[in-house]
Amino acid sequence: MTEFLQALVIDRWAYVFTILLLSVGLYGLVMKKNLIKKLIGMNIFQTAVILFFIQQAYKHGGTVPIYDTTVGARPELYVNPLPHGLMLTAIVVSVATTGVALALLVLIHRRYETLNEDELLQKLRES
Amino acid sequence: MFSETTQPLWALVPSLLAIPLILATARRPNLRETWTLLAALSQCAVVLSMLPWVLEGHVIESTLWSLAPDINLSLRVDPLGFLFALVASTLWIVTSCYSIGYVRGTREKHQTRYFASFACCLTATIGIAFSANLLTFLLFFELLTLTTYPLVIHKETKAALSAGRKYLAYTLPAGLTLFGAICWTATTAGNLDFVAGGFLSTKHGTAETLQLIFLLFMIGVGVKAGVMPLHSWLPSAMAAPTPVSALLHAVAVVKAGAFGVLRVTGYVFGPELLRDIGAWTALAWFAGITLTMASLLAIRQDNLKRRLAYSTIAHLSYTVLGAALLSPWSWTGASLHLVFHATLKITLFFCAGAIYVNTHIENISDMAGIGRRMPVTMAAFAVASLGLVGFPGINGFASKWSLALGSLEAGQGVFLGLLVLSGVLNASYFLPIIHAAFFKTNPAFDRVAEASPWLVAPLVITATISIVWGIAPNLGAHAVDLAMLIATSVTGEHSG
Amino acid sequence: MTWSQLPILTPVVLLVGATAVLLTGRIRPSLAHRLATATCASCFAIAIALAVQVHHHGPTHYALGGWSPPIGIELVADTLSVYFLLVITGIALLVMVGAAPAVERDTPGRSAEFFAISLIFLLGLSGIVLTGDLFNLYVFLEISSLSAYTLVSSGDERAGVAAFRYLIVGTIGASFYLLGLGFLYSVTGTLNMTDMAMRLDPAAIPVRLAAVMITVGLGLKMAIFPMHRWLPDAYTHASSTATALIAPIMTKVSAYVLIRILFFVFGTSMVSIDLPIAQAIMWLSVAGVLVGSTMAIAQTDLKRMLAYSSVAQVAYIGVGIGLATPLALAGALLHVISHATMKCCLFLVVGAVELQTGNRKLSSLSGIGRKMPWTFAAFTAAAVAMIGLPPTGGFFSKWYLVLGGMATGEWWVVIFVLGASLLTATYFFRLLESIYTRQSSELAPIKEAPLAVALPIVILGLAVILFGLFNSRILDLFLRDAMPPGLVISG
Amino acid sequence: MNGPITALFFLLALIAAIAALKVKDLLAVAVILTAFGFFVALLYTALGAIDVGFNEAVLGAGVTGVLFVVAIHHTQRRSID
Repeated sequence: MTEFLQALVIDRWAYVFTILLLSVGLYGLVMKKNLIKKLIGMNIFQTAVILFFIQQAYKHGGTVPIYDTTVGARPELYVNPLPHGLMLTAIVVSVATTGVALALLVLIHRRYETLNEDELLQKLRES
Repeated sequence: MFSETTQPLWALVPSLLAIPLILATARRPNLRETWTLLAALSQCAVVLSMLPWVLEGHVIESTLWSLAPDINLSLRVDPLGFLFALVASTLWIVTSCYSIGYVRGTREKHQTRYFASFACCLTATIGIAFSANLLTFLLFFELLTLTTYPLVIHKETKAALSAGRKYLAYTLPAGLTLFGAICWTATTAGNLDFVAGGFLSTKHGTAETLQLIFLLFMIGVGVKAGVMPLHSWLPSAMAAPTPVSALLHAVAVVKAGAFGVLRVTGYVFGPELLRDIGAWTALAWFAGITLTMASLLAIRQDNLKRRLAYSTIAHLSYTVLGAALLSPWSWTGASLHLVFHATLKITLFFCAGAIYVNTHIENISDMAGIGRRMPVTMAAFAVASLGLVGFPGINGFASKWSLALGSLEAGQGVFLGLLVLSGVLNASYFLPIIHAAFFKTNPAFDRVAEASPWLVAPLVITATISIVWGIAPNLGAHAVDLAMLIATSVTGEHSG
Repeated sequence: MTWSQLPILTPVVLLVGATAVLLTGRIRPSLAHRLATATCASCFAIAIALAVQVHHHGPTHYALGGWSPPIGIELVADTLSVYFLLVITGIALLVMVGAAPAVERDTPGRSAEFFAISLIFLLGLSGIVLTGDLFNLYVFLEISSLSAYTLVSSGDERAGVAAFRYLIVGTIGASFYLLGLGFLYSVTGTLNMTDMAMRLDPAAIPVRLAAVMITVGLGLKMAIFPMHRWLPDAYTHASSTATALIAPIMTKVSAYVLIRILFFVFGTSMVSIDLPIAQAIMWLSVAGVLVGSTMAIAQTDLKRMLAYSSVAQVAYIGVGIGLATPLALAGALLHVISHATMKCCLFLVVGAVELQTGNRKLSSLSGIGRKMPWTFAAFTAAAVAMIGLPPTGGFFSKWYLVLGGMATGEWWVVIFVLGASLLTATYFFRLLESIYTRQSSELAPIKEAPLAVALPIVILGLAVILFGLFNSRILDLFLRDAMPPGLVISG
Repeated sequence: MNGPITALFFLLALIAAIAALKVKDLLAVAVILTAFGFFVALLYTALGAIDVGFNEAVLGAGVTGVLFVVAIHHTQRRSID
């Protein structure tokens, strides 16, 4: 486990950033009271996951996965394009989720006139 | 279609078929009751038709389909199952007549639900009797629990509802315990088919494990059999209408429990294993204490049905005791008591119901002098009580005698003492009722007469059967032959 | 067309159906419901055809767009997926048949949209069970989840809040899944399930991290204790049709994914021996069974009571997965079909009661059993199955679970599972007692639900009993072949 | 991974993320979120995923930002945290 962590911090410092980004997202999700803020936390969380995939695809010295005559057909010199394709879909999914969530928030606000979780719970208990 | 192997199946059909018919003809009471009677008669006929085969020693087995890997839903007619099915189906006929008189006499509500549930219960009871393995047994056992519940709460009064809750509070955990025990058996033995003499042996686990499984089994079936301290649902359940108490709480449900005890001791564990692990002594003592305590408690009851309920608890323990003693005669006695107690106790309940319909009296202290106005009813009552006391000439004597012989055979004289004591106690709680009924007068009863023939005929019939079997126990159903067949197959020795 | 193209047909039919429903809804709203029902019916027929095909010829593979795996995405119909597909489409069909009046009442003027989203929801679910690609599975998971959030929000005034909470939890779950998938991809370089199963090194740390993350993610979607908090609100406040559609199948499909990934991708030995994942699932599920049942007793709203009992019942499936023995897993899979039928039946009854009385408080149900005899006969059968009494499906799933628990010597699990039946019995018998005995004068004008509403309920009530009596047919036809490699049901 | 440019984008994205959660004016938050999306898009490009970068710039930064602005317009602008 320690070796793994060492490798993570020294060789792959970018992953640490991603983990930080994940934590920021999670913090927003759990700690924020405003529902829009929660949603933003969720968005950051999702972005971090997507980022994680993109990092995996990256290779040192690899080039953009578009056929380049100077490089030729040598796969090891290109960045792996498959995760890119996947993440295109993941981004669409994440935007769709955000859209639905925002629609729900508008619905909630129309009914309860608040987006603060505590106030909302209070109103739910009263009704 | 009608061959030996399909016969046990056909035995289930009449009562099962009666359920939709009863529900469909809810608006036409006469037609509805016809279905009940027809079903009862044909069910009894189908069961009886198997008598010759059973007497020849055939074990009829019919497998329907697979319930789980290696376990089938299958029916099997052996002497013990046959005896129980015969009692239940025969007494259903008389109870049906009686029910018709009773529910009309008291103008009960929801009569359709009543008759439909009754048919359900009978199906479950016959199923229990003919189960070939523990899983099939459990299936019908739980079905019986479920279908009895609407009958217990039938009156929908507060008392009835709380009795229903109490009933479930006892029987559902018991069912789960039984479920656990059966699962454990399946895990250790890999087999659940009943075998005369038992299929478990010491190689299936340590003595402690087997004792624990046995304990779980006994809790599972013992609740329905009313073994103390698991009995207290039974007196409460007397809130049900009297025919329900009569058939279900004197015959079907509680006997299903006692029958379960016989099945588990004789066909799952077997005498040899029970002696090896020493579990029989515990069971015998539980039964011995129950039959004494219940008789003592019965004396204190003023409500007639509750007194009968405690008497039932005591008499079921006769059967349990007989099963626990593991000797040929004790098994003969246990099987016989399963039958003979049924005719006697049902008579008593019928009498209690007839009195209630006519006078709305439930307490014994109010019944002084009723014998002069309802002589036939009370005469039947007297016959049945004397039978339960163990008076020679009435069938209860035969079973008690065998049990007494059995306890001597097992070398357990102390249980003979308990049996005698219980007989005395029986006398002390029954005879005062008869005495007061015939030798006291009460002007309040001046305008009371015998109940309607629908009510009187059944109780006369069951009382007569009791006397006839008292004189010739083997007549008709070959009860003694069957009981001896059972005892021989289980213990491996001949009795008498 | 050839038989090998059957797997793609279900998603395609659902997609076409959803579009058609949306379009016809604009022109003739009354046609939308019929079209949706027809779509579900044809999907059920396809599922049956697929089941027959798989039974006779083994797993059917279909490479999407002609790209063969492991590079392309592949649809795989094996016995396990066909089993779940049958449950999904069968339940969907029965819910659809009687849905029109309730949907028109709950979402007036927008029933076409409701049906279209329902079909998309089913598209997502059938995609999940059919795909052989782990990322594709994520996409379908999100499609079904997104439409589920929308369906939930179509309920009463609190539905929006419930749906939002569900959305947040569901998205976190899906993200955890995706994260775990990222780890797996980084070490194996493939997303195809079979391919990945062969390349996995159970000892590698990223693989272990992935296993934990995926389990947590799916646990959230499946509402395993303590990740169950979103479920009661979502089920209670969604419209009755939405609940009847989501409750029986959504959590089951999450269970499917869990089974598929834990046992087929990671392998039995890894999740039960190398890592205590199975044990963790088992104990959390035992806690879930107890908590769900206890909370259900405390409820005064019928729908909320059933929602909490869903938490408990799904946990039974979790127990079976956690025990990881052949019989226990068979019990879990059997519980999938039996719980789907009984919960669907119960929630449809709630819908029918709401339709007829406009109320669903437990206290207002007194005596309703006599007014709606057929509906409540089915309700009784389903309730008995929930308690786990024979001869219903619920009994036999418990039977296999307990046998599986005893075989591994998990005595406490056995005791808790059996004990929880008593808790279930407490709230269901209390309910049955008041339904059938007490008289309420308010109910005087109440009548039996219309045929289209009552018929599916009665069919489900019967199915609950038949699945119990003939459970060994289900076992022989599906479950034996559906077992993961290394787990064999003896006998 | 390939040096300071990526690290800079990472840092910017992280700061934007924290700011998006800390700022109380939600309309400002929407703007910051768009910026966050933009930084992430640049990051993707730096990591060799040009297509994903485009996608994120349009959808993640653009559409999401617009959605948030519309939603905030329909609800409320202030947040207590």
